[in-house]
Amino acid sequence: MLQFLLHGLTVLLLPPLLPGLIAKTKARMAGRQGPPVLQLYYDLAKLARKRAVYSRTTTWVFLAGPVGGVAAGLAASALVPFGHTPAPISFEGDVILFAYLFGLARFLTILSALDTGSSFEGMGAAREATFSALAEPALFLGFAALAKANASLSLGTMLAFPGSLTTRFTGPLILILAGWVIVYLAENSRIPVDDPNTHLELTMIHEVMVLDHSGRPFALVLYGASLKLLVLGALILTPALPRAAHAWQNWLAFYAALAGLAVGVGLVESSMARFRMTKVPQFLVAGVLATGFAFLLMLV
Amino acid sequence: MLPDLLIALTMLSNFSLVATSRVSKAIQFAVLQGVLLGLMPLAMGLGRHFHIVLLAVAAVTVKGWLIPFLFRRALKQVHIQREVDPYIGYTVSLMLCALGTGLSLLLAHNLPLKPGTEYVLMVPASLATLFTGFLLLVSRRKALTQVVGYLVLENGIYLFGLLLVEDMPALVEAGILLDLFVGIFVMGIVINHIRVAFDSTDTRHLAELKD
Amino acid sequence: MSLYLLALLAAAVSGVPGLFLRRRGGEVATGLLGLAALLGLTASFRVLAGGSGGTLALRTAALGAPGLLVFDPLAAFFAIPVLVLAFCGSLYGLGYWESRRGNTPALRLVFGWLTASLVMLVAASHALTFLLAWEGMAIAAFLLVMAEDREAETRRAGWIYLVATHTGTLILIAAFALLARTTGQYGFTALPAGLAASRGGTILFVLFLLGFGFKAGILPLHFWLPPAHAAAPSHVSALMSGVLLKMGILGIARLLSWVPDPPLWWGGTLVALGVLSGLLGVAFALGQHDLKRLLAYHSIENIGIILLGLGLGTLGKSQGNPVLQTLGYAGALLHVVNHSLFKGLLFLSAGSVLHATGTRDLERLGGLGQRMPWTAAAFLAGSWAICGLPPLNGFVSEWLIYVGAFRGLGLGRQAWPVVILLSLALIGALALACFAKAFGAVFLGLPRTEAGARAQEAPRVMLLPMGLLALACLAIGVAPLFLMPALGRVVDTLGPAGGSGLPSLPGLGAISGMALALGLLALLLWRWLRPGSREDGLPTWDCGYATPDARMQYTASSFADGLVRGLRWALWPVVHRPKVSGWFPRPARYEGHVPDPVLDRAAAPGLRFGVRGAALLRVAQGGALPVYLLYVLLTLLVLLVWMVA
Amino acid sequence: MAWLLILVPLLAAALAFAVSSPTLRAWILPAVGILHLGLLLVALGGWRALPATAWFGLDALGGWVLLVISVLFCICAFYAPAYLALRPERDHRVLSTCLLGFLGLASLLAQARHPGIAWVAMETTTLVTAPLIYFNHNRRSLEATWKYLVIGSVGIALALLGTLFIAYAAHMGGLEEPLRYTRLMENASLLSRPWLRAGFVLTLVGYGTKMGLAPLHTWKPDAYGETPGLVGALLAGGVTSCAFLALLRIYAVVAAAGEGAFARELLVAFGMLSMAWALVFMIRQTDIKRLLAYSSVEHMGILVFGIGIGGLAAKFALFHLAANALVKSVLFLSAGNIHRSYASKQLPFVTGALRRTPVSGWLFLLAFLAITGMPPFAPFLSEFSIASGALGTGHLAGGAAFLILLGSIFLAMSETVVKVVFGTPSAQRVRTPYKDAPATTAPLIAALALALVLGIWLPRPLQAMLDHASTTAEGLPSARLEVRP
Repeated sequence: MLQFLLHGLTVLLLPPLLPGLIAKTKARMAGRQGPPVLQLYYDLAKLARKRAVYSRTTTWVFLAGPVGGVAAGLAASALVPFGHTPAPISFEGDVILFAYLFGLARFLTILSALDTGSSFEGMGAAREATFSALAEPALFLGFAALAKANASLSLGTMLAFPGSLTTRFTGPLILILAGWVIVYLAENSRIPVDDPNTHLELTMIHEVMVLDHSGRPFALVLYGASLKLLVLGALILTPALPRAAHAWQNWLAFYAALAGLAVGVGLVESSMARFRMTKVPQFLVAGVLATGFAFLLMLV
Repeated sequence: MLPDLLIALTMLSNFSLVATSRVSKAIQFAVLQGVLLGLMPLAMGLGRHFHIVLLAVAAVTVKGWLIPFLFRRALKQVHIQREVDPYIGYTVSLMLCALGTGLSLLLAHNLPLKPGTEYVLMVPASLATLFTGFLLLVSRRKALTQVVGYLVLENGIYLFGLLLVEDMPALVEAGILLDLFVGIFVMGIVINHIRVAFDSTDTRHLAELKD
Repeated sequence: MSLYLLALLAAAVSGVPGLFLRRRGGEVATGLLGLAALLGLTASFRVLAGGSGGTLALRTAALGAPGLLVFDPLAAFFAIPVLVLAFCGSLYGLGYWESRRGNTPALRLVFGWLTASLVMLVAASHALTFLLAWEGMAIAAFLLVMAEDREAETRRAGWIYLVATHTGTLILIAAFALLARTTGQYGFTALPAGLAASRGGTILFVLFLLGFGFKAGILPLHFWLPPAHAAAPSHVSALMSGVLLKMGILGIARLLSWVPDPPLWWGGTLVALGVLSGLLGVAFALGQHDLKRLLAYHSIENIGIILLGLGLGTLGKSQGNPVLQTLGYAGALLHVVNHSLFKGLLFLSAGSVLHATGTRDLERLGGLGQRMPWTAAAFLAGSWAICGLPPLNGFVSEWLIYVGAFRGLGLGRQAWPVVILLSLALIGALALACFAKAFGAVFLGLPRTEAGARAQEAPRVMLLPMGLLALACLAIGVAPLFLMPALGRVVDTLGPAGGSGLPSLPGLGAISGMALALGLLALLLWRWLRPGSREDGLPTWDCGYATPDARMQYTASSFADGLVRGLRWALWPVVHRPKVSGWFPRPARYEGHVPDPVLDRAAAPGLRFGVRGAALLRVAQGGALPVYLLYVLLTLLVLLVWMVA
Repeated sequence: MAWLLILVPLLAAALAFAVSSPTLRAWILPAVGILHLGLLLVALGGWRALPATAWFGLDALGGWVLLVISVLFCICAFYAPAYLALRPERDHRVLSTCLLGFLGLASLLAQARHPGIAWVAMETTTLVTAPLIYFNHNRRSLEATWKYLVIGSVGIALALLGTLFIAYAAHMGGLEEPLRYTRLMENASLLSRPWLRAGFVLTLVGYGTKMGLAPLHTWKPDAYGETPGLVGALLAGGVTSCAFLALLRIYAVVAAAGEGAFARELLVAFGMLSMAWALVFMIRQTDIKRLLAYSSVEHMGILVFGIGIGGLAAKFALFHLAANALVKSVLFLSAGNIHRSYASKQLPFVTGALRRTPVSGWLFLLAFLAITGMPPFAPFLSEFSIASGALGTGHLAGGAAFLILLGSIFLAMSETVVKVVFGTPSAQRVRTPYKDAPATTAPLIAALALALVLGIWLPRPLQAMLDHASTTAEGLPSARLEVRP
């Protein structure tokens, strides 16, 4: 019970911290002071108080994006285990629900972007749809490989780290994680797929889709993005985490790993530049190949 | 002996039929052939059967008198003398006719006659005449010549009928006479219509309907 | 049974009064179809609840054996979408077609016939009754497609459909003849064990697959489908795409139900065809800019998904694995119903768009969301469901297939489970992109044409059926558990399996729970957003460029461009890209089409070739009498020589 | 009774020739048609054993064929008065006479128990039908008549020779006149095989020419194309049936003599060839009547194919005789109506028939669907059974080819039919006063309804008759005893 409460609190409160960490890391790497780690909390608080402005072309669909994004993200968060603390809800086949909840979030975000009738946002939406179509197979191949590894269809048991590093699963596991990191970067639209804080709309993917959002809707968008960082992060961290004796150790390990992930993303972002749009698909296909190869290793 | 001679003459007339270019000549040969075949039953010594004599008489009168009469009339009306540029030239026709005769010999060879029949030439001759008639139908342009061809084809059948005429007269006679009737009268009528409609009996005019 | 027969009768005569009534004929027809639906659904539910269906023996003249109608669970199950869609379609037709006048009574009559033959077909269990209903359905559908035969395009589409369906029927005739040869009777009955693996079994399977494949629109036999669906009146398209195609699936299902021991390669073939139809179907849909053609290609895609399920189940069956069999068949059959619901919904709402704007061209639509909110909502619900997104019904059936495939992973070194998983995932992602494109291009942004700007919301009588279908989608999506006992019975008719084990799948309950939670969360967030005082009436922020106008919007083509280019090795798009040069380039038009691979690249050229060949042979009938006589002579000679030799 | 069936139509023919009032003459046709049908039904009702020495008499086969012809004649006869009223410019004295004469001769043929008589009847049929083709009295119809007459006479002459060959075969077997079928069948084993084969080949070519089997069918498109639909229907359903019957009689003897295999090969080959040949000429066929003519060639092919397959297929080939006759009559008559209304029978002038002549248009469309095998019409039953008969008896290739040909023919035929029936009538075409009237459509509707009924339900007596007929046609021993009125 306590576990679930903690799970819920983590989901609700922790996410905005991650972008802060990433930003801080980048700033440090660039030798800057950078914004405070809690910056996103301040922003959310401010946005929650601000008035929203709506374009005259928009309909209720415009709001379905942020709402659906956050709702789906929260629902999905209940399915994913945090490290070795099991997920509140777990059943056979929850992986599929997990994946499709993010699909739902994406669908609604794209629609709300198209609702503005702005060509820029349409462009962003098109890119989102295209790239995610490539990310999906990587995700599912990873699931398939893991499911084959420990004969289970539920995230909880599926993601559990298969014991010592010396098993024959280690190789595949590394490949899967590699592929999933690519998916992670793409889904969260980080460098090298997308540059969250570029100022040229033509090069954006996710940012350009939410250009027209403001006030509370925008707050939801930002929160939803950070939530995605957390939930997908949990997805790729869990298999990598060793099992500890006590629950609190597991929690600590998880939080540490999460922070590490954020810093890692920050390092990646400050160490390399965005790919050309035409190269992004190849990057994603690399992810597909990695996970696919992992699955093949599982077969033999 | 006599029948074989008549048969030989018939074959001869076949060749001369395909070889001639004059319509009137063709008609004469056809008539000649008709008369020869008309006399055939008597030559076969079937004279004792009255109905066969009747058949012979009918054949001779129709083929020897009625048909020439009709044809002459038609010829006068359409004043044509010769078959110009037939579909198949005369030399080729001759060869084909020879081929047909050979083929009919081959076929007849595979159709054994009733033991004891002395007219072994009958079947090949009839088939050969049949093919000759067909050849005329296929190779000539003038409606008249085609009717001549039909007539010759008819003669072939008649010739074969003579094999059976003694044993099953009803079948043979009815068939042959009726067929003659059709061949001549109906076609005569239609040719007349054609002449009126196209004022020519050249079947080239009769090739409008096609796909 | 009597209820079922009454439903059949009511449907058959539904159009008749309309021929004599001057007014209200449509209402009467709809009423009768409603009655038919009521009766038929009662009968179906009774059977699905475990009651006995009963059989009816019709005396047919031929072949001695009596033709049978057997109302078993499978029939009952397939009868549901038939009746629901027929009623909704007819109701919708009141608003959609009546307004156009013209051949309305005839259309109603044939619509009734189509429904009746469909209702008969589901229960037909004798070669003759089956073919009777099958052809009745085909011809009725043909006449309905021809409803707007003034357009040459429609005539072409109708002709192509007619030819395709008749070809399928002839193949089926051959199949049934061979079946009767092996089983010794024309009634449907289980095949002897071991037959399926034999050569005869192979021929049967291939023939049936071809015959039913034409109807179901399995690639590459789908070519009649896009034009026909585009040309038909929308409520007819709904019925065709929603139910007609499924009759091909019904046929395949019946075949599988006869075979106790399908060889492994049967399932493999089904999966392969499923992958082909599913992926290419959605890929070609991405390339379309005719709304109804797009939907038609999505029907092909969904048939692919259904085939994946059937294949999975069959693989399970031939490996003696009841779990896979149950999950695969359950997923496939449930998807049959689901697809007919949301595809019907989509076609109806597409029809409203056509009705309001007079165009199906995505590039000329847009911004209808403000003018026609209800239609937009309906279309959104349909897209939501067809993309398999929770919490609507599409997700449930796909989920069942997914779970089956995941279970299949445990079966040692077999590639097909992951093939199914991957293609499902890809299909899902692409479908999502495609419907984001469709919905966005039609309903979002600004209207691109005057007609679009002046569009009126569809009348209630058209909205009502859409609402019904949308509700059905939601109900199945939120509470799938209630269906499972019935579904289990249907699955068991495809061969003994643990169909009764379906309800005990833990996931289903959880899915309902998650669905509710999702709805609740969304509601809360919505409430939280709304009160935030808002300011309206400003233009979209367009990055400094003032006043964006409609022509600057991202079009459907450009939205799909990335994917279409990525898939050009499969789609072979035809693009007219003008060269823009000079300082003041003159206006230029960019166009891109994705022609159908089979119809436009194979069938049509083949036909032209045949016609040319025939034209050459025409000389045989040249009109010259001697030549004709020569034929007689030659025939005679050939025969005589042949006889001698 | 037998004589009545023959004499009533012939006398009526004489009467029709004598009567001067056109309307009155026109109404003789339906009257005689009904009378003939009634007489026939009475004749078929009674069960008298037919004496082996009878020269005339109905057995199951002859009865079946004559029944088909009589029904067909009724349909055409009831259509005739209205049609002839539409053509006041043409005197129909000859037409009516010849129609009635044809009916009489068909009855003669159907009842003939002797190949010679059958041949005579066939020959005279040719004679009386020739003037029918010439009804329009223009150059085109004259050409058609000429071709019909020459090809037909040649064919019939060959048939005569064939009959003589068979007679000679019997002669060699020691059989003497009169060579009634009964006699021939009973002593079939005595007949000399070479002559029998040759005789069959000749009769096949001869009567095949009259039936219109490819490549002997060449007169057909011209003849059917240039006559009124009325005559076309009767030729396609009636004359062909007569020739088919005459051929079947010979086939029965051949089969009974144990040469069945030889004959069946020929029949299957002719069937395939006819269907394929017809297909070639149906593709993009712009003339609807010629289209129907080729369709008739196709269906003659189906008939002989079915007989060649034998068994179930043979039985349903005989059933197809009826199905084809009925539906073809609808096709020809409705095509005739459309022709009347558009004053043309050619694409692209004839389009949108559903709009200009709704009833005829629908009838044309439905009949087309029926003839191409849409259930529940009768042709579906026969085509389905022939196909399954072929496949069921192991003729896999034959059955497959049969179905493929049917499919391709549908493809070809439907293209033209769809163009004719749907769409909008072309504007520049002059509009004739013709309108669909009950008088010109009711007989068609009746015929189509009949085809529908036959497809769903075949009355017991008819079924029994069909069984006997098929056994007779196949020369099976059981049939030889079953000769019955």
